[in-house]
Amino acid sequence: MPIKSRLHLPHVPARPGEKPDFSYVQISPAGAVPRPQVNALVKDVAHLALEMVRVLDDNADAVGAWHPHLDASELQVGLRHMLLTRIYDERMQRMQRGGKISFYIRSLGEEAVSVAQGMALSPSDMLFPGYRNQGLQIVRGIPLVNLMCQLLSNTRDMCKGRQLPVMYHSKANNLFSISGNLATQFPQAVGWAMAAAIKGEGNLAATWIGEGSTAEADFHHALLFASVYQAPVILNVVNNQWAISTFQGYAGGEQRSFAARGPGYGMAGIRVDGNDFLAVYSVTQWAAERARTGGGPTLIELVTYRGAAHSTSDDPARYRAKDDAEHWPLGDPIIRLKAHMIKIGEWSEERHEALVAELEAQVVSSWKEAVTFGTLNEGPKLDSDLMFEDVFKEMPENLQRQQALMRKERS
Amino acid sequence: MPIKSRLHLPHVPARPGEKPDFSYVQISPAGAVPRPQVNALVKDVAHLALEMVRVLDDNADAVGAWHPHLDASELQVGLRHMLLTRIYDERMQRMQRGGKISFYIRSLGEEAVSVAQGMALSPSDMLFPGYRNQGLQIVRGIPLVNLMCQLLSNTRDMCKGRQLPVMYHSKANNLFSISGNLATQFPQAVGWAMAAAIKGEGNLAATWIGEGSTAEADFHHALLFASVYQAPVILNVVNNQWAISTFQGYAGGEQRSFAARGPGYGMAGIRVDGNDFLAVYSVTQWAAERARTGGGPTLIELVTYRGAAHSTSDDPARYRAKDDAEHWPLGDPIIRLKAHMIKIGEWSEERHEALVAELEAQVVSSWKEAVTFGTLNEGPKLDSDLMFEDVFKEMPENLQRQQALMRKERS
Amino acid sequence: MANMNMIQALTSAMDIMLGKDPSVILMGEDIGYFGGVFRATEGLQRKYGEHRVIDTPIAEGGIVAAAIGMSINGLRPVAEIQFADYIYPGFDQIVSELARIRYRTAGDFFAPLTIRTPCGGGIRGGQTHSQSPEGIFTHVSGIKVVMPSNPFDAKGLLITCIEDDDPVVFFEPKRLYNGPFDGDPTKPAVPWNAHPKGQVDEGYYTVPLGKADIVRTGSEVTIITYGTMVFVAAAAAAAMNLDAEIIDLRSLVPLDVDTICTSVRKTGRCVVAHEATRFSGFGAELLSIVQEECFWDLEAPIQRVTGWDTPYPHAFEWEYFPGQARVSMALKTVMEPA
Amino acid sequence: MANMNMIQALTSAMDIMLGKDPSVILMGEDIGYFGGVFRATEGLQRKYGEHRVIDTPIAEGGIVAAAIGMSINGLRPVAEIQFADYIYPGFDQIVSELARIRYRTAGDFFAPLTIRTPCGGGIRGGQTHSQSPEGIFTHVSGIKVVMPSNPFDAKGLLITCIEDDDPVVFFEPKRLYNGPFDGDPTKPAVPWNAHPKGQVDEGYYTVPLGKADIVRTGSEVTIITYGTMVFVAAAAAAAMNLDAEIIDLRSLVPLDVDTICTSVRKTGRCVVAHEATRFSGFGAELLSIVQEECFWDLEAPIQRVTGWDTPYPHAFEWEYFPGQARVSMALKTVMEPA
Ligand SMILES: Cc1ncc(C[n+]2csc(CCOP(=O)(O)OP(=O)(O)O)c2C)c(N)n1
Ligand SMILES: Cc1ncc(C[n+]2csc(CCOP(=O)(O)OP(=O)(O)O)c2C)c(N)n1
Ligand SMILES: [Mg+2]
Ligand SMILES: [Mg+2]
Repeated sequence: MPIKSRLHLPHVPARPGEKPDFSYVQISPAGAVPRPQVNALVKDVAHLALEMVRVLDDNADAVGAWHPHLDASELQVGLRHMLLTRIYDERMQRMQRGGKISFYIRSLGEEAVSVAQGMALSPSDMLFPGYRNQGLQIVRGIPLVNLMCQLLSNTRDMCKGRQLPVMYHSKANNLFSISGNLATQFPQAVGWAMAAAIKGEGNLAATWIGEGSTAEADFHHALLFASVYQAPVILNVVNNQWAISTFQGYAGGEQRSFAARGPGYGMAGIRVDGNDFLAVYSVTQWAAERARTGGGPTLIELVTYRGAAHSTSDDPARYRAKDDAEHWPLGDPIIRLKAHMIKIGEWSEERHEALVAELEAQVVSSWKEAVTFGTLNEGPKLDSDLMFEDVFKEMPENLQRQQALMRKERS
Repeated sequence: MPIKSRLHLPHVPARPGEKPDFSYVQISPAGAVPRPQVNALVKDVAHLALEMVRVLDDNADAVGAWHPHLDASELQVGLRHMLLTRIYDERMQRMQRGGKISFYIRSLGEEAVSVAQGMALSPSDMLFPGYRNQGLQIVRGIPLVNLMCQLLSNTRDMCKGRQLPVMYHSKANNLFSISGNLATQFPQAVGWAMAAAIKGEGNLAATWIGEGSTAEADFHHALLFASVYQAPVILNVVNNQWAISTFQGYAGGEQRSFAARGPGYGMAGIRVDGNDFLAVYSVTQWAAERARTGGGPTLIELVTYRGAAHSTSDDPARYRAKDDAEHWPLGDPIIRLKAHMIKIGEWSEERHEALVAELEAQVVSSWKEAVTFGTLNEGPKLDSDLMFEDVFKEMPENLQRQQALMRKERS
Repeated sequence: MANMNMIQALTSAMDIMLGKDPSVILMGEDIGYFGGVFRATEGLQRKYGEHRVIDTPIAEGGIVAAAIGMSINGLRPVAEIQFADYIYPGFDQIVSELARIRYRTAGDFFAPLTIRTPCGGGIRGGQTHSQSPEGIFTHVSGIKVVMPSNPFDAKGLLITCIEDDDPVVFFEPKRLYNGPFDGDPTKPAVPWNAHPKGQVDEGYYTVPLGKADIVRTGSEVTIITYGTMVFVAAAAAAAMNLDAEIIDLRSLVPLDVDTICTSVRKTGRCVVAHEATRFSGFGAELLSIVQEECFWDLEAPIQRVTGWDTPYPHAFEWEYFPGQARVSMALKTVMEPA
Repeated sequence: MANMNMIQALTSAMDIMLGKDPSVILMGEDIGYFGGVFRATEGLQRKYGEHRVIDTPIAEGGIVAAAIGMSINGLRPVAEIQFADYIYPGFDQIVSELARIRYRTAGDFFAPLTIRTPCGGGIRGGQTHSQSPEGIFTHVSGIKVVMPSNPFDAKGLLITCIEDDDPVVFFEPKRLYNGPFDGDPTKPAVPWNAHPKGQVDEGYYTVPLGKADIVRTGSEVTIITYGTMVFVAAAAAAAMNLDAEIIDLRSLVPLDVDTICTSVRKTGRCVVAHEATRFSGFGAELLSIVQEECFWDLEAPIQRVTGWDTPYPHAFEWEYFPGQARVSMALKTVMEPA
């Protein structure tokens, strides 16, 4: 039955066997986008949602009004965090392949997002991360051993074995729990920010979501509540082009930028080169200052590329051009920052190599320590009695009875 | 406990006892907004979402590029439909006060929305109305008796007694069932339009929602799916300033127009004077042509004012300035169209009076007929066995058993 | 002590908690300036300001989500969902988030949020203003579920819920707002001031969760019920001159299994009654527990009295509602000698 | 006849219906080009085009709503929700709309939509990839609820559902996709090709809704179950040398009460087993019906075997899962002489 369908379907530029094609990515030259005052009116910053804020140019120079002029020490911390994130990712991926952990999600190529944004915020700001924001955990100084114990669901797992790997949290470090359900954290962050405002406190909330997840209702709830109450919140859309096998056009990215949703809801929207550490830092700083001074929420779209598979359960060769990543026009965030630091004389290949070696050793030794607390299949094990705790603050009678039953069943 | 909250709350211009204040309503002069080609790019029609399309000016002249140049006969039909809607509303409201029906919702002051839009669409277009779009039922020629029988939940009720009053539908006239749950029809209309496109058919879908209801997730789903698949659908936001007691600022109207959500999602958005019959007709015609020629969806914001209480269960004197309605700057849609028709010599006070009398008689006689099929408390009654039908296509065994039980219980 | 109807009792609970604890805030559609479509928050915005009694957009999902965020930032929000029929847009945030935050963070984060929502029929609301979806929430581990049947309990339970560190969905049988109701819509309405449970302490007091109320002690049959059906069941049993023990559960999660089982062991017969749809309703869980715990004491099969397995139709409200006739039929059946 | 695992059987059902009826379309997250995260739609977009096998945004609520709109415009959409754990964002459209459209329009409109979704645990998915929420949907009047336990039934039932004019939520126990599973994760996996129900007709055939399958006839006890637990229950009964009658419900709504009651009347003993959480789970309804209909035939209290009343924890998957030990305990209890 030949159907003459007139339904429009978003164009997917390159499927397996096709040539990578990133002509659809609209890129502004570095330094080209003006930087408005942080208290500018939404209507006067509309251009930020359609252009692309960039600081690092092709010559590894930092240019334009958005240049954040960070100290060399800050740049070095940023580079270190991004490298650690990447090395941690690679190692954990291998541990999953080796059967030590059940599941893992890498952030390859997107490290600048979490690291630069995490650094631009203050430690008392509350973060509501997604599952691909391990850089935030690293910036906030969570020991790798803690993260690894979560991956291992072992006796030191902060989640007591209840969550899938990568679903970290840290109350002490203001990192909210990651959810397996997409997008739910987005309006929760807004609520948190509303509470901060109600209490008259100066902290803000920041939250991250994948571009694919912006399709969920919670994205809308977040934008709406943030706009209505002018909540001190930064809403970040990490547009890494893919949502598992689904191209960003299927989330609405074909007709307009994700940043443009911001002005649609009456808030500032900024589109930024997500692989440009300096640009990401700078727009985040702008949004934070705006929020802190009563200017309300900002929606930031971070344009980047998911360099790896969606997760260890995925194989992207089934749905996108094999060498897609290599053609990504915005490059690699680590290489770009490194080149800039070398150019300004604050870094060298030697120091870089030494740092890589140091971080690799740190990851290896952390892993060695983490597994002493147990792995999925070996070593010390969490007490299964824990399964019945924390459903409620106090264990109700029916759960006590079920706990007893389980003990009987296992004896 | 003195709380120094920094939470922003939308400004509500006039509460009871305060002076009506409509300075927040941004109004463009009649004729001022240019009319782009129906196939213009979204980015080139962005201005339509922020200005206000108006045709009828203060002198009752029709001016500018959006003037639809309707035949006198069409104007007369429009006036008749609007008047009938209003007279029907008034009468049904009185019937509710008299205890004949349990509930009613009027559309006072918003008649141009349903009537002009209904007329600008073709009968094979599928409509997904809200509860305040009785004008669509009238334009589509549903006999008043049918509508009244629904209000009465009587033996001729098209819903067989299952729905609250005003939740009409007509399969034959392409009017989808009205839901008690806000906003649900919005993405359903998009799905309908997607199906039309898949089948290669030329019909479009149109749907209506209150500005307050745009806060629901389904509003977002509708815009997103419409944009991604460029569905042939017209999404209408009836901004009548109030959602029960809640001012439109609480739905996000303070920071930006509702029409602006359209471009945010990559579709055309048009803000129109909702009390200007000609302007409403014209933008709807534009959007319909756009959709039919493959230009995708349009979001139309119809700026109007809820002239009456939210429903017969409501008393607006509790939350808004008493004489608010009288100060509404966009006037009354019936009076404005009437004045224009008189000015162009196609109408007169005499004809108007005669028409009002005719329509009043029609409503009265329809009511007389409707009640012969039963009212809430008197006359023929629907068989309560019907309660168990249409849960499924065929009645399953447990419902058969329950039906038998109910018969026993009532005997 | 003062005469209060259920609305006034609920308002009093919120008033007291707003006064006592600066972290308590109220939010919901039309609850602020207007005082709520059922007037439950009447006067509270005037008294506590619009930053603590907050009007919201019409987005139940957003309300629940924002309230969760507030609750993990140290507030104790009380969110109103205008009708229980409209709670479903917030269902994902309730089930996937609210119920799970304590569990998935091993107690590091928790969300002390109370969701109030009017439920049940009997006010000509049709299928979208009459639902009783409590059973669904009882299946979701991590949520407490409460439904009072009178002003006294309503106030004490609501205060307990607001102070509770776990999330609660608090159902208010709207037909009982203004007076007890025995299921006969043709009788003149009875106000709460004629009823002992309409006598409400004006100050702070609590009613515990997980503790059922034995409304009437009796020896012949146990009627387990809650919400609207408490008075209907009592009236039906009285009309039949049955010495029924009537248990008003008040809280469904946690459930007072002891009180239930002690009673059924004594009477040997049991009827479970609720207004919600029968199939997979909360009655099924009650029946199951009684069967499991009291099987050898049962002298007859347990009977369920419920709404039918259809939506709540506007025209057939009283044919749908499980009134005295339906309760009587079940009581007759359960009393039949073996 | 061909060997098929459950995924292949489902793909075959959709393939046949796409070929047979131009109004059938598929939609869901990652189901098109990629063929679905569980590969259930593998190859179908290539075969039928991207206008009939449609990738969607990640918005379960939007998917259900759009599918409803399509279904009232003459299509028969089959929508995939990637995991049952993610069906809740679509809950409002399912409960308030999909389930009600036929009823509220007196049959003038109806929505022949099938929602497929993988459910259940046993694949280390943790609390957000393991849920069995079927019980919740059985409480919603107007929705059919189906859960097959093997390839043969899966295909026949799915075809029936697609052709059905009522909406269906079709749960697929993902642990059974590749083979039957007796509850012991330490044993090597068994593929479907060794099982008679892995023999699947390649053409069109249907399996009726509302008709349970007696997997094994027996005289000592009736085990009522569905989904994953069919094989676990069978293994446990076999290990105990019990002559159990095992009923695989296949469809929960409509429910085959006759087959259930005939069996319990014969055996006098009954165990109900499902993977979902116990409290207010579908087991409660099954237990209630058996108690109501077969009370005088029961020689022991009916027992429920279920998941615990907690979320499904990643580290304690097998302590949570109701395996053979839990079934055996219940069988022992139910077989105790009075
Ligand atoms: C509510 C919900 N629906 C579906 C899924 C399954 N799922 C997990 S990740 C994913 C893709 C998300 O893509 P995106 O938001 O772009 O984030 P990215 O993975 O690219 O970082 C999907 C569909 C889920 N976890 N939750
Ligand atoms: C999901 C849902 N939430 C809440 C309600 C209760 N309610 C009915 S009408 C209404 C106000 C809607 O306002 P708006 O969308 O502006 O439409 P208007 O009444 O002004 O035409 C509310 C809150 C509902 N019917 N459905
Ligand atoms: Mg992505
Ligand atoms: Mg309105």
